[in-house]
Amino acid sequence: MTKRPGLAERSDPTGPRIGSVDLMVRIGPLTLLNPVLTASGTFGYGDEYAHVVDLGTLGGVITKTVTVKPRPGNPPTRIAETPAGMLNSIGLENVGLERFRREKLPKLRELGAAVVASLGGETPRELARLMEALGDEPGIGGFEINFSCPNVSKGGARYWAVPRRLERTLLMLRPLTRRALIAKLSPDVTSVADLAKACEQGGADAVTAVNTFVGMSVDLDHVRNRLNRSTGGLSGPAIKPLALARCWEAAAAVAIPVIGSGGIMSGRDALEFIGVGAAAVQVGTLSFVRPRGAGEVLDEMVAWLVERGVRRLDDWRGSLAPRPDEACAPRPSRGTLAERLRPRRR
Amino acid sequence: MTKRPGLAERSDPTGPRIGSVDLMVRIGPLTLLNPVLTASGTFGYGDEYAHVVDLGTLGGVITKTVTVKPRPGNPPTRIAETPAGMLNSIGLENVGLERFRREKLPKLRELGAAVVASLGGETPRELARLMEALGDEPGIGGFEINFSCPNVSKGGARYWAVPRRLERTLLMLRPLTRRALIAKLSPDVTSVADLAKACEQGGADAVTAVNTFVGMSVDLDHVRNRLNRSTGGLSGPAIKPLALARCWEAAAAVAIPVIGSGGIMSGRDALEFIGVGAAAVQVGTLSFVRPRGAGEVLDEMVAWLVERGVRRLDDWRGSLAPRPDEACAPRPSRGTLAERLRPRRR
Amino acid sequence: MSALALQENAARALAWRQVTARVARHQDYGAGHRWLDLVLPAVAPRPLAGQFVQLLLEAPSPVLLPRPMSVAAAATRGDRLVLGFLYAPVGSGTRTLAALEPGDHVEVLSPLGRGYPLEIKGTPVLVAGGRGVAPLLFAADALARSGRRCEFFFGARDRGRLVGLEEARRRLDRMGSRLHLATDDGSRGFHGTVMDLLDRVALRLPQPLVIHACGPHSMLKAVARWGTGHGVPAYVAMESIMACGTGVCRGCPLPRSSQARAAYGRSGDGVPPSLLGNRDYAMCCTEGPVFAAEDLDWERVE
Amino acid sequence: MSALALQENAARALAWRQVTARVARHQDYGAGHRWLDLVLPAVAPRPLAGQFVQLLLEAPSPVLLPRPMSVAAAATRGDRLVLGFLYAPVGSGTRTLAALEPGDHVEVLSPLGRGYPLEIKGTPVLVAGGRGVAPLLFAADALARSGRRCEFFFGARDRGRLVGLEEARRRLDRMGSRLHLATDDGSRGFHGTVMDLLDRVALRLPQPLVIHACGPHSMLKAVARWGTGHGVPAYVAMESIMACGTGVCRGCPLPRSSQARAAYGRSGDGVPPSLLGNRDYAMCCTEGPVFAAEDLDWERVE
Ligand SMILES: Cc1cc2nc3c(=O)[nH]c(=O)nc-3n(C[C@H](O)[C@H](O)[C@H](O)COP(=O)(O)OP(=O)(O)OC[C@H]3O[C@@H](n4cnc5c(N)ncnc54)[C@H](O)[C@@H]3O)c2cc1C
Ligand SMILES: Cc1cc2nc3c(=O)[nH]c(=O)nc-3n(C[C@H](O)[C@H](O)[C@H](O)COP(=O)(O)OP(=O)(O)OC[C@H]3O[C@@H](n4cnc5c(N)ncnc54)[C@H](O)[C@@H]3O)c2cc1C
Ligand SMILES: Cc1cc2nc3c(=O)[nH]c(=O)nc-3n(C[C@H](O)[C@H](O)[C@H](O)COP(=O)(O)O)c2cc1C
Ligand SMILES: Cc1cc2nc3c(=O)[nH]c(=O)nc-3n(C[C@H](O)[C@H](O)[C@H](O)COP(=O)(O)O)c2cc1C
Ligand code: FES
Ligand code: FES
Repeated sequence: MTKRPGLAERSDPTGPRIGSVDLMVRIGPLTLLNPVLTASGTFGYGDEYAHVVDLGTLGGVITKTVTVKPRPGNPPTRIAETPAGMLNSIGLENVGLERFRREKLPKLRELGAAVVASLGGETPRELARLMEALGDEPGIGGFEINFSCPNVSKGGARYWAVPRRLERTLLMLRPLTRRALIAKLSPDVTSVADLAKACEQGGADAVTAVNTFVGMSVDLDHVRNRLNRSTGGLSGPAIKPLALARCWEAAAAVAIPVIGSGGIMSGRDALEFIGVGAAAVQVGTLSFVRPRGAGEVLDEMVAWLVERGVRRLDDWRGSLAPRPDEACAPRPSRGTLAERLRPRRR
Repeated sequence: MTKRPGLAERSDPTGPRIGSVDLMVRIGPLTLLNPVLTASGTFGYGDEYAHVVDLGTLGGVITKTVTVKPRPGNPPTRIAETPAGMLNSIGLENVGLERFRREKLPKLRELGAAVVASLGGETPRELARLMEALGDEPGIGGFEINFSCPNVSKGGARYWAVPRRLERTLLMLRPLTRRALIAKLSPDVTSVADLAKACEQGGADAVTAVNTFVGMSVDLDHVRNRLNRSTGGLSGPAIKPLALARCWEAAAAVAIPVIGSGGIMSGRDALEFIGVGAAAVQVGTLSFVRPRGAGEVLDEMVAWLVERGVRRLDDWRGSLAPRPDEACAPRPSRGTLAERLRPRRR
Repeated sequence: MSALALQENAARALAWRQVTARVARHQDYGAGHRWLDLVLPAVAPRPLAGQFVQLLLEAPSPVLLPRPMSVAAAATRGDRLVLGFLYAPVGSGTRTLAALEPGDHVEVLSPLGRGYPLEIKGTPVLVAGGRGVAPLLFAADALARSGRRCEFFFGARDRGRLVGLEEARRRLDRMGSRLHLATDDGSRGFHGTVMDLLDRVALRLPQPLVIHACGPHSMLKAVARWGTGHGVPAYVAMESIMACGTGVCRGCPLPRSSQARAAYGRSGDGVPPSLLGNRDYAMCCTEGPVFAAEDLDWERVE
Repeated sequence: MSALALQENAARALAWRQVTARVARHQDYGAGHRWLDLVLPAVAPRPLAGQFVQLLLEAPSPVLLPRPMSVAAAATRGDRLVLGFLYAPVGSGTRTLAALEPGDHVEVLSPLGRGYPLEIKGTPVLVAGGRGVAPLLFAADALARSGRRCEFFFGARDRGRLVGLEEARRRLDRMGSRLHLATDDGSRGFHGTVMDLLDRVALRLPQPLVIHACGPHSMLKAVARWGTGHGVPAYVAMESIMACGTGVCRGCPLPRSSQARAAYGRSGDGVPPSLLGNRDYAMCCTEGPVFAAEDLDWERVE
C-alpha cells in the first residue's frame, strides 16, 4: 500500500511553488499524495509514459481495465472525434488476468506512483475471481471496479446500472481485499445518486463519477457509422458540465469520497469538481492531448490555491456545492471557504 | 390542422434546387411539409422571427412550453456557455394557459407554418387541464408534451422518468385531442427505449428524443455556480453524439415516428438523425446562433439528397441504423439506401 | 414615454436583420482595448446609441453563442452603414473577435434592443465607466446633432483605465460639451468615484437633469441610487449573459422593481408583448439593454 | 529482422519526447498541398523515414485530438532539428494547422512509431501515391546517404495530383535514382496505376527487390497483393484514426494476418510488450505505421 507524506514537495523547480498546501487524500485505507489520478484506459499501465512524465508526482495511476480472459478489443474504427469530445469503442482490450499478473504487475510496482488496478467483469463471479487473484498482491493500492464500460456487449454499463446488483457484488468483493475498493459508475442512468448509495451500502471506499457517456457518430461522406459498434463512449470537454453535475449529485448522496471524472482538462476544471464535492479527480482524454497533462492539472490547481492562501485542499472540497436544503442557490454555502474567497463585487 | 403538398416548392430562388425530393412527414394525423421543426423554447412563439425567417418553408414551429399558470422563470443567471454547448436554466418561463390562448394563439394561426404547442405540467392532472382547454383549438397541428424539463423543481425530467407514469398520463391525454400527440423525452435515464415504448403504449403519435442533458457550470473567478439553480440543461453541438445515440435507440424500440433533437447545427447533422431512424428533427440552439438556421438546415439537407439522386426522404430514413440483429455493424444494413450510396472504396 | 417614442420602439423592436458585415478597420484603442469598424449593408435601420448587435462568431471558432456588443459609433456611407465597437479581448469570444482582419466577414444581427431615450427633456448628464465611454460618446454625438450639449462624466479605477480619454476630450470639445473626470485613486481628475463627482457638481448644472449611463453594474447601481435620491431620471445600459439577443430564449432576465411589477402590462412601453418579459423579470435584450433605473430591483441586480 | 534493428526498435519506441516546435516555413506546395517546416529542440532523436509526430493543436482550436503527421524531411541544424511535413488542408485539424504562421509555436510528440526498415537488402523500390511522395523522398534521401539508389514509382489519379512532382524529379535526379510516373487517366507518364507500371518494369530492375510504400490504403493493398504474388517483401505506411499516438489508448488497431497471429508473442519485433497490440490487432501507432505487408489481414483493412 502506498503511503506518502501529505505535504507535496514537487521535484520540478520550474513548477509553481507548492509551498505547504495539504493535498493529501484518503480513499479508505489508501492515502494519496495529491488528488490527481490518471483515468483507466487513458494511461496504459503507466510505463508507456514513464519516460516523459514524472509519475511520482501524480496522485495515482489507474490501470487499463483488466478482465479474467485477455480481450482483443473491438475491430476498427475505435475512435471518432466530436465537437469538443471524442468517442471511443475500444472494447476493453487488455492482456487478461494472467499476463497482467505476470508482466504488468512487476512493472507497476516500480512506477513510484500509487497504483489502482481497474477490474472489469461480465458477472459478479468474474469480478470475484479477479479480486481473489489480485486482492492481496503487493504494489496495488486499490481497485477500481469498472461497472460502466459502454463498449462491451456483456457486463457493460447497462448491466451494472442496477443498484441492487452493485450492492450485492460489492458485498461479495469487499471481504476479498483490504485495499481501497472504488466503484466506477456510468452517467447514463436515471439516478447516479441511487447507484452511489448502493455502492456505499456494499462497502465501497469510494465511487468514481463518471465514466464516458454513450454516444454515436456517423460518417456521412462514407455513409456509415464511424465506430465499429453502433455506439461508443464520449469523453473530453464536451461532457464536463454533465460529469460535474453527476459528481455533485453523487457527492451529495454519500459520505464516502467521490472521485470526479469527465472532461477535466485543466487545474481549474479539477478545482470545479473538488469544489462541488469530489475528493479527488481523474484525468483521461487530456493525457492524449498532453501526456504531461495530469501533472499540469496538479500544478495549476496548486497555484490557484496558493494564490488564495488556501492551506488545505479539504477546505475547498465541497465548498461550492449547494447544501441539499439550498439546492437552488448559485452562491457558495454560508461559512464555506468558497464564500470567503468570493470577490466582493462583480 | 395543417395540410400541405408533399413536394417542397421553395420560394427562395437562391436556395438549392429542391426539385422533387419528397420530404413529407406524417406524425399521426399531422402532415408536415418537411422534417425540420424549430425546438420548443428556442423560437419563442414564432412571431419574434417572422420578419427574418420565411416560416412557411419550415416543417413546423414548436412553441415555448405552456403551463396552466404563468411562470416567471428562474432568477438570473439563466445561461452559461460550455465547450461546444450551452447550459440553460430558464425554468419554463411562459405566459400561462389563459394568455397563451388569448394572445399567442391568434398570432400562431397566422404564422403560415404548422404549429405544435408544447405543454408542461407538474402532474398528469395539469397536463389534462391544458389538453382539455387546447385539444380542439384550431390552428394547432399537434402537441408536444414536455416530459423532460431539467430546470423546474416539480414535474421536471426526473418526475417523468417513470415509464408507467408516462403511459398512464398519455392514456389520459389521448382522448382529449385528435391532433398529433408527441412525447418529449429526457436523455437522463437508464433506458430511453423503455420510456419510448411506454409512450407508444400510451397512444402517443411520436416521441421526441431528446431534451437537454442535466449539467452544471462553475464560475471559478467569482467562486460560485454559474446558474441560478445548481444545474441546467445542456444543448448544442456537444450533445449531438449523445442525442444521436438516444434517438437511434428510441427509433429502434418503437414503431411510431421519432423526432430527433440535440445539437443539430447543419443539414448534415439532420441527415445523420434521419439516417439512424428519426422521422423529423428539431433545431434548437442553432436558432440563437443563426435565426435562419432551420431553413439553412433544410436547404443543405435537400441539396445532399438531390446530389445523390434520392427522391424520397423516407428511403434515407433509418437506412444508416444497424438492425437489432446486427447492432455491432458499422456498415449500413443490406439493401438500404445508405448501402447503395456508400462510396465503393475509401 | 412620449407617443412618438412608443411607436418608434414598437417599430424598431422587430426591425433588426441578419446581415453580413465586412471588417473595415480593427486597431488598438489603448488601455487594453480594441476598436472595430464593421461595414453593413443598410437593409437594417441605423442603430441608436444604447442599442447593440449580436456578433455571430462562427465555426471554426471556439465560441458557440453570439457575443452582444454595444454600438459605439454609427455612420451612413452611401447604401452602407459603418458601425464602430469598443471591446477588450478578455475571453474566448473577444479573443476570437480580435483575430478578425480588415476584409474578413462576420454575420451580425443589428440593431437589437432599445437605445437611450435621448429625446427626454433636461440637461443630458452622461455617466461613463471604463469602456462605457464609447456608446455614450455616440449618444453625445446624437445629442449634438439635435443641437444639445451634454455634461459628460467619465470615471475609472485609475487613469490607465480611462479608455480613449484623448479621443473623448477632442470630440466633446468640438461639441462644446463638458468632460468631468474622476478616478478612484485620484491619478487623474477628481479623486473618487464618478458619482461622488456628480454629487459635487450637480447643483451647478442647468436643471432639470436627465442621466444616461453605461458602465459596470456596480456603477450603474450607484447611478440608480443617486437618481432616486435626487429625483433625477436615470437611464442605464445593462448587460446580461445572452443566448439569442432577440427575445426568444428568455435567457437574460433582470429583476423588475416593485414599482415596475405593479405597472407591468399597463404601460406596454411600445415593446411588442411577445418580446416583453414577465411581471417579475424584464428581458435585457428586448426591453433593454437601456432601462429606466427605477424599473429595476437593484437589490437583486448582480 | 536483424538483431541491430530489433535493438534499435526497442530503444526508439520509448525515445519520443514532448517538445515545443517553432514554425520556420509554411508555404504552398502545389496540388492543394502545403509544406510546413518545424524547428524542434533536439532532445528527442531525429526521426527516421516512415515515423510520424503528433501535432498538438491546442485551444483555442476547434480540434481536440492531436493530428498525426508523417515526417517528410529531417535535418539537423546545430542543436536543433528541422522537420518537414506535407499535408492538405481538408478538415478541421489541417485547416487549423494551415493558419500557423512562421514564428508561431506548436507542441509536438516526436518521433513516434517505426520507420521503414531501409537496411533490408535488395533494390529499394519506393512506391508513392499522392502525398505519400513526401516520406518516401525522405526515405530516398536516407538511402542515398548510405550510397544506395532507388527506383521511385509515383502515381496519382491524374497529373494535377502528382504532388510536388518537379521537386521529386530534381531530388531523385541528383541522387541518381530513377522516377517512374503513372496516372490513372494517362495524363502524365504511364497510363494506369502505379502497380500496373511496376508490374511492367519489375523484371528489368536489379533483383532482388524490396518495396517501401506510402499512399492510400487501396494502393497499399495492391502493393501487398503484388508483393505476395511475386515474393517481394513490401513495407507499407498505414494510417488509422488515432487518439494518443503513443500506445496507451488502444484506439488504432489494424487486423493481423493469420501468419502474424500465429507468430504473435514469438518475434517480439523489438517493440516493448506494453506497446504491442494483441494477437488479433496490431497498434498502428506503436507497431507501425510501417508494417510488413504480410503481417496485415488485407481483407479486413479499410
Ligand atoms: C448588451 C450588451 C452589450 C455589450 N457591449 C459590449 C461592448 O461594447 N464591449 C465589450 O467588450 N463587451 C460588451 N459586452 C460584453 C460582451 O458580450 C462579452 O460578454 C464580453 O466582452 C466577454 O466575452 P468573451 O467571450 O471574450 O468572454 P467569455 O470567455 O465569454 O467570458 C469572460 C467573462 O465575461 C463574462 N461574460 C460572458 N458573456 C457576458 C455577457 N453577455 N455579459 C456580461 N458578462 C459576460 C463571463 O461570465 C466571464 O466572466 C456587452 C454585453 C451585452 C449584454
Ligand atoms: C501515421 C499517420 C501519418 C499521417 N501523415 C499525414 C501526412 O503526412 N499528411 C497529411 O496530410 N495527413 C497525414 N495523416 C492524416 C492526418 O492525421 C489527418 O487525419 C488528416 O490530414 C485530416 O485531418 P483533419 O483534421 O484536417 O480532418 P478531419 O476533419 O479530422 O477529417 C477529415 C477526414 O479525414 C479522416 N481522418 C481523420 N483523422 C484521420 C486519420 N488519423 N487517419 C486517416 N483519416 C483520418 C476523417 O475521418 C475525415 O474523413 C496521417 C495520419 C496518420 C495516422
Ligand atoms: C480511449 C479510452 C479508453 C478508456 N478505457 C477505459 C477502461 O478501460 N476502463 C474504464 O474504467 N474507463 C475507461 N475509459 C474512461 C476514462 O477512464 C474516463 O472515465 C473517461 O474518459 C472520462 O474522462 P475524460 O473526459 O477525462 O476522458 C476510457 C476512456 C477513453 C477515452
Ligand atoms: C434556452 C432554451 C430553452 C428551452 N426551453 C424548452 C422548453 O420550454 N420546452 C422544451 O420542451 N424544451 C426546451 N428546450 C430544449 C430544446 O427544445 C431542445 O430539445 C434542446 O435544446 C436540444 O436541442 P439543441 O441542441 O438543438 O438546442 C430549451 C432549450 C434551450 C437551449
Ligand atoms: S438573450 Fe434570449 S431572450 Fe434575451
Ligand atoms: S493511437 Fe492510441 S494506441 Fe495508437
